[in-house]
Amino acid sequence: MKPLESRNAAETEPVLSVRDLTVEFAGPRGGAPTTAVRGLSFDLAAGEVLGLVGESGSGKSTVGLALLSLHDPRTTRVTGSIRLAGRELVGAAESELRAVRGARAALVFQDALTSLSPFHGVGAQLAEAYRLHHPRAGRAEARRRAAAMLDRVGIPAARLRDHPHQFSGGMRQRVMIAMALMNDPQLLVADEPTTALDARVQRQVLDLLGELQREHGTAVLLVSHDLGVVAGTADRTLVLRDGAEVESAPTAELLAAPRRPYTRALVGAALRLDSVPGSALPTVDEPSPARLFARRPKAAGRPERWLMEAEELSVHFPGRRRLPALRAESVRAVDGVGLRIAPGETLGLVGESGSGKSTTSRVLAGLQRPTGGRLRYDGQDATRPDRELRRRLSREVQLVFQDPYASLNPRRTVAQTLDTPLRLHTPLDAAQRRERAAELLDQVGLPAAHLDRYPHEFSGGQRQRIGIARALAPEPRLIIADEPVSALDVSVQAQVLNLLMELRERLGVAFLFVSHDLAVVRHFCDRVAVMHRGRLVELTDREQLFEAPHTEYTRELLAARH
Amino acid sequence: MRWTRPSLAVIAAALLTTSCSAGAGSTGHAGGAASKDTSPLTAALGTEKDSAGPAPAVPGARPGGTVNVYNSVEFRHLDPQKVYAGATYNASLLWGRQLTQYQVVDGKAKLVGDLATDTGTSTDEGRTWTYRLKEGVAWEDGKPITSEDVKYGIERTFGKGYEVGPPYWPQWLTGEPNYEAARAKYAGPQAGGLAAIETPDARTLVFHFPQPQADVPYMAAQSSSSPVRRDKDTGTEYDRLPFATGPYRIVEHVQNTRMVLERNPAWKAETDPIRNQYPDRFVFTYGKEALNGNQEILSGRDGGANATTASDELSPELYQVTDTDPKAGELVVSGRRGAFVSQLVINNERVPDVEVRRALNLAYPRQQARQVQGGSRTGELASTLSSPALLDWQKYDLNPARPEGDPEAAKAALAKAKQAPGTLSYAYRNTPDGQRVAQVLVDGFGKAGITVVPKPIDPKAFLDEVHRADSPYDLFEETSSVDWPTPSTLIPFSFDGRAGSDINSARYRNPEVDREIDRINRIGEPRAKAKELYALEQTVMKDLPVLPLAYPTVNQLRGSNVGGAFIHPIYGAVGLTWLYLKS
Amino acid sequence: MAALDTVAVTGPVPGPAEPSLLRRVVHDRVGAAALAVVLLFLLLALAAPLIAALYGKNPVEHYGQNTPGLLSDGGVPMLPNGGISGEFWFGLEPGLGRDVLTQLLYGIRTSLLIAFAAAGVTTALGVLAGVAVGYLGGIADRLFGFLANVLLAFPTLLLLLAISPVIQSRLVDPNAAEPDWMQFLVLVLVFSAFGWIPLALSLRATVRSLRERDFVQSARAQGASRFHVVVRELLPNVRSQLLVHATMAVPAFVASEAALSFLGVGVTEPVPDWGRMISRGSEVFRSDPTYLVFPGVALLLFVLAFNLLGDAVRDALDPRRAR
Amino acid sequence: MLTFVLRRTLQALGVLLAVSAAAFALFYAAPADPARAACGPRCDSGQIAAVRQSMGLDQPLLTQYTEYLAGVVAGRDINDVDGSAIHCAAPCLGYSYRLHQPVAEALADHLPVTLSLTAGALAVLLVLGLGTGFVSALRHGRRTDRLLSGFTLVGASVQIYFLGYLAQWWLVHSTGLLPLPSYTPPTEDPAAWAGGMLLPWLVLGFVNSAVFARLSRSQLLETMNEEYVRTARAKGLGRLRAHLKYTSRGAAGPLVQLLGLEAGALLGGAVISETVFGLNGVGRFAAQAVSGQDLPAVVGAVLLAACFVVLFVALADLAVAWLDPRIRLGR
Repeated sequence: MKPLESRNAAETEPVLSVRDLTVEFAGPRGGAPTTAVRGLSFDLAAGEVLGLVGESGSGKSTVGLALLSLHDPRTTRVTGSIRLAGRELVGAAESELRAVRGARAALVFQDALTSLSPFHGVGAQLAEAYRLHHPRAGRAEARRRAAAMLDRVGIPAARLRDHPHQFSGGMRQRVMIAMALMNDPQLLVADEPTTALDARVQRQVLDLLGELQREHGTAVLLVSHDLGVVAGTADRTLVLRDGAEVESAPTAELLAAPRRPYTRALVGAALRLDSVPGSALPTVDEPSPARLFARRPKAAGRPERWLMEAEELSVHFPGRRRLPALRAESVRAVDGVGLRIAPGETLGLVGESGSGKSTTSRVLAGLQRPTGGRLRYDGQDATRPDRELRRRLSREVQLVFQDPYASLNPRRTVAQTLDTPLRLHTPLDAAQRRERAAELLDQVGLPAAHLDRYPHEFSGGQRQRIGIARALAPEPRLIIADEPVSALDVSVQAQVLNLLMELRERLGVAFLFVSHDLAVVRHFCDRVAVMHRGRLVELTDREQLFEAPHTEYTRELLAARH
Repeated sequence: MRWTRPSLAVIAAALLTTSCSAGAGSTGHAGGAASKDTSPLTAALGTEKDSAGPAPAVPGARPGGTVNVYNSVEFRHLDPQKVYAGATYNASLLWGRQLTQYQVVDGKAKLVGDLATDTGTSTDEGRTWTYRLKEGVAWEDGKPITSEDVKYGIERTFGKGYEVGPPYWPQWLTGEPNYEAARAKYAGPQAGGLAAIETPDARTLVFHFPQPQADVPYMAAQSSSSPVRRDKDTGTEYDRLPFATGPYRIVEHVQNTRMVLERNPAWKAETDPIRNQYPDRFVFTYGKEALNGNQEILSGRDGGANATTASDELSPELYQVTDTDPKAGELVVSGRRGAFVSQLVINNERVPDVEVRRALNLAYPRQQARQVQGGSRTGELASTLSSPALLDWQKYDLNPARPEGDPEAAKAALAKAKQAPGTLSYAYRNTPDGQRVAQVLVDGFGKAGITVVPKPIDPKAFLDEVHRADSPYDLFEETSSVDWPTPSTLIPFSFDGRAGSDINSARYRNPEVDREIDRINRIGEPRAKAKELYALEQTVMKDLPVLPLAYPTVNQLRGSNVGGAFIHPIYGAVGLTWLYLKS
Repeated sequence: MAALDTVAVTGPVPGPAEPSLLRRVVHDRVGAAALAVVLLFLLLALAAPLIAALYGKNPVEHYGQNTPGLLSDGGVPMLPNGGISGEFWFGLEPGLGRDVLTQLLYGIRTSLLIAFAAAGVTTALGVLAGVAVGYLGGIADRLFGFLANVLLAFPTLLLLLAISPVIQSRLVDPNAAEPDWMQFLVLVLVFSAFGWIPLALSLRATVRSLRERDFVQSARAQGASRFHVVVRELLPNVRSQLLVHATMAVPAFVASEAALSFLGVGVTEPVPDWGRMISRGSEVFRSDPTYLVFPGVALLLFVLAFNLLGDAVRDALDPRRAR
Repeated sequence: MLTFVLRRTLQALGVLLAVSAAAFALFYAAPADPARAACGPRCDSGQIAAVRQSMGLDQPLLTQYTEYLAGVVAGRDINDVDGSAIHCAAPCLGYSYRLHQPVAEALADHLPVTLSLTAGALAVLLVLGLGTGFVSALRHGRRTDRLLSGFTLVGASVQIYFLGYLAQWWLVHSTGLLPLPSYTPPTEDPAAWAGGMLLPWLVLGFVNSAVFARLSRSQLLETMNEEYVRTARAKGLGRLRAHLKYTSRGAAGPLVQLLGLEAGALLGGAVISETVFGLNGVGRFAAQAVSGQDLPAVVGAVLLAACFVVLFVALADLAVAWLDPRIRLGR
């Protein structure tokens, strides 16, 4: 939106003014209390949009909830002052707060699917929001209002009776927004409103939010981990770390000239489509690296021998069983996909959720049997690999997973985890294996001392490093990485990417890099394949794709990424 | 004679298992009979005068009202020719009449003519018996009862499906010792009339027996001597709804649930020397837990005050209540369980040495065994095979032993044995009571150095198990009774060396005794025969084939509003035809 | 990013390292108390002969019958309150007149022996079935599901009631005395026949979800054998579940054993048994509940303590319940 | 939804079939000769043979079973011990030689007792369980919660055959506050019916409510943290109202399922409860059938109980499905 308006807004006295807000949670079993937010202060003028940016655990969501004091009073202590339109909310009576919630201040949560009651029709839920604050309004009127509101967010009023699960993700988020704006509040707290959505939808929802906000002149507190999102939407941005403010400035300024190193790292780490591919990314400890990882000269045309080839690959899942007799027709997760990976090259596989990119990677990793098509590894047919080849594949093709928490066995120490592949694929004896494990940890930048720790003692980033170490253990030729960084905070993401690039440089491993994030793919990959609805829509060199995309779909994708 | 089928003894024992564990109520307030040492049975058979109605009035009785009869289990049979159990005999007096029946006046029973004018007259040493039916005896539809009806009834006992009844008529009338053989000679009414019974006119019956029969008058009192009218014989259905001749008729009967009796207008008091007709209705309720039924009677709640039980006894759970609370105590009706005797049976094949049996007798902790079952209220300790309820019974004790057992004496006796037994297996019904008694025996015999191995057996399978010819058990308890109050069905059945182990459960073999039996069976005069049998009993007891435990006592409850309740001295249950409601 | 926090809370239960479990349990006041009571019962069971010796009674002798004046002619204790006296602290058993205290003590042994054995067997079976089926999935899984449904549909108690005598008669030859261990064996057998299903079901569910976890996938992708996957990757993650189940199973079996004995198909005389004591008590309680109360309360305490302990263990093992 | 219902029904039928087969095999393969048992102690070999024939025991087990099933569907004719023929109308669960009555009839006679017992107990269970569960969830962690939790834990640990008798002793025998447990058909006298059943209802309800209370507590606690509940509160809904409208709805599923199981269990546990309260329902009937080696009756009872378990579980599943629009309306 235009800075102009925001200036006008700034002159009027603030809708919301927060003064050294502090939130403490009582520890479980009477343990030491943890402070989620310390001494936070900010103002929010009518019609202004404030971006609240921070990484996981920075306490940004806590702020959102605290504003409507939705925390369990018995386990939470809120001090400081929150004034909404001149009314003090901290320590206000429950009845008073009830009058505020949903009327003067409304919330939009991250995941609309879990935030809307699955048991009630959306119409009813909207209407309720209205009637709660308009006691005199009859059912009919409430329904009319709900219909109107739905219509406004672009959902046909006919769907009033439908239940949340019958809507698409984007639609649901629209419903959430509609519900929040039911009683056109002065303050709207949007907590990660678009994180769960695909890039394109994300854009649409943000735009909608923008429009409505302008119409109603609502002040918006936009909580997000994604600078990208904030950049396009917020007038001012406040960076939060460990519950305390790091820096706060008009968004444009902040992005252009971040003052604090942390902010700088954050800004730098947040990849855009204009980064220099293969360059080391700034991290908190090293805010401005000047290193460029060497890439092997691109083999012109086809290499002497492809490492992995997939032809006409297809995976069809049988439809959900109904009665013993009849079945729904099968779901085509992957449909006639053809891929090739040359030794040492990095192929990016891009697509939105449900595009079949993960399934494809699982097939290549040998975790999923293709229902059709052929697979060749290093010249041999790997569609139905014999024992010999299977052993070889299981050594030379390794996996890195998305969720660092699920990919490590919580009951096994790092040493044990790393030991498995070594025992399976190397002749080393126990002592040597342990030695090797230590080396591997060192390679991924973890002290060997951590060998005997359990996964839950590590942070997300560290776990991902361990996962990578495990993949490196049998000295593979191809690593299939399925969204390896998308579950990580931006700063951590940068570190892990750096690590991967470094390893690639050192070991010359080939990568199949699956991701939904174009920026990351552009930065990391040599060639890119785009998937949509189980089909391969485009497969070209990086430059080609980003400078001159062939297909409409690809263009949309790019557009969505500002 | 050799009998191939069990006597009432066995059934009686079976009944005991279905009714709950042996009763209570100390001899203190036991109604007369239990404490006396002489028979409650008047020796003399009733004359024609005694046999004339009406029955001696019950003092204080008034007509009217409905008496409730609770019972946990339904009677197994109502068809008179299938009935073969004391409690059912007792209840069936309400709707059924027989040739003869027992007239009871203050605890004393006398056999008199019921349908018949007297208890029967015999000629040619008891080979021929003649009965005349009274004037005016009628079916519930008013039609007179004819000698044909009686004959038809007795003929039915030969028929298929009537094995469940007593075997005597067929055996006696054909002179076949074997029931199957008897049926082979005559297969029941379908096969035409039975020659052995003549009906010269509508009121006269003449029985012709190949051998002399002394006990015909008593047999004539059994349910299977009831008349059945051919045109009313509905076969299986008759087992549910018999056609009434007694003071009441069955107007409703739902199996295992309830049965309603109403006054039978066709019944004339002046023809009946035994039964009364005070209440308007009897309502039998089945399937109510014995304990609950009893508690209702005690509390007097919902109909309890007007209620009694058919055969359910005072539940042991309530002994304390009736002992401590005098008002409850009054409601206990006690008396001897007919002619039953309970005994510890020894398998004489497995324990042949009489010295060992003697040792067992001396060590037998009778008193403790009785104590865990409720003490003296459950019966008085016995020393004879025959019950005091029998005709001309006299007390005797050939093997005196201390009631609490005398280990030392037992050890001494054991020393005399050829070789002391290793271990003896004791089979018992696997019920809480049974388990406790078993513990008592293990303990008591153990003190005398006799190891007893208790073997729990499923109650239902018990009799089969212990009666099997190849039954592996040495000891077991059995409560049994003769079929009618003379000794005729005691020794000649249960101690006949030629009888099967299902009857002679002690496996007692003594040729001399067998010879005696054959001789005595030829005697045609009841009392003479009885005298001889008692003598024979003592010969048997010298060998101690079984160890008498007790003459059991029945304890039942009657509602506070129920009058005239006493335990029938012959059938061992509250006599229903004497009941009335006080208000 | 919010996703992470939530993962941290609801993801695979990280669970503490085993050694600290005991400390965690004791840390909770109730848990400590429960543990104490359970241990006390165990101690009593072990020391039963010793205590009996010191107290000078045994559970089988018929004191009431052999010493006149203790029981009435009808077998009821002469003294009030079930004949409690300086001589017999908990009174006498009506009828046989055995000492109640020692019967209770030895009763613990009976209950525990059977309960522990049954718990052991069922747990073993449950693990085998549950993990195997859960991991294999497919047709085996279908079959198992059906089997479980069928077995669960059976009225267990009624069935136990019906078949335990049958089994008894099958195993015991009529001439020999039935050894006590035989009865125990029979009971353990019948309990095991059904007890393993719930565990198997829950394990199956857990394993099913674990099977799809990335760490199992990666193990498979690295060519690890099924054995390795099951033993190294899966089993460690269901350990806590097992522990909880086992602790909860013991009181359950104690109760069912007592129930069977109460119905008269459990342990027979003269082996002391709480269930049978209660059923005896139920015959006399109308006038004097003493003999009913002692075994009843003992059983209640026992089961209660075990249940509390079970809860404590569960809480200690499950961070999500540690509210 | 429809396909779901159909599938569920087929499943239930399958289970029942298997149960009947298992029960049949189990009992008819038992060592004690059913014919002898049925015939009673006084039967000679001839009669036993006859009974064995009329019981069809001379035929292979499979044939017997198929005939049995046929009887269930269409009814059949059976000979009694004394050879008299009885028609056993469908659903014929065999003929009890102990009672001389078709098993189905006998069961039907006893069923009302068990049903009233179960129904009443369930009602108590529901009120008590939900009540305590909801309160302790709301007051979670406070003294009330701890108190109630302790209360329910005792309920979970106490045995019906102890509490039942204790209650009788106290409420009936020593104080006389309540009448003796007894069954009067409600059609005859509703007051007496309720009066006689009151004690069993209370005791049974309390004992079985424990599990229910515990589950409802934990369920509610879990659902309370659901985001849609938070949303509801963010709308301005009061805490209590939010929980009543949204939390309870979310927690319902598993509770309904448990309720189904409990109902089944209550019927299965009738053996004990009816013994304790001296009520002559199906449970007692079954127990007596067992001790009387009345195999047809035992099998009948087992089948009936199984039927109820399966039925209730199935009903619960359907209810859950119906309660949850995600299943009702399909994805």
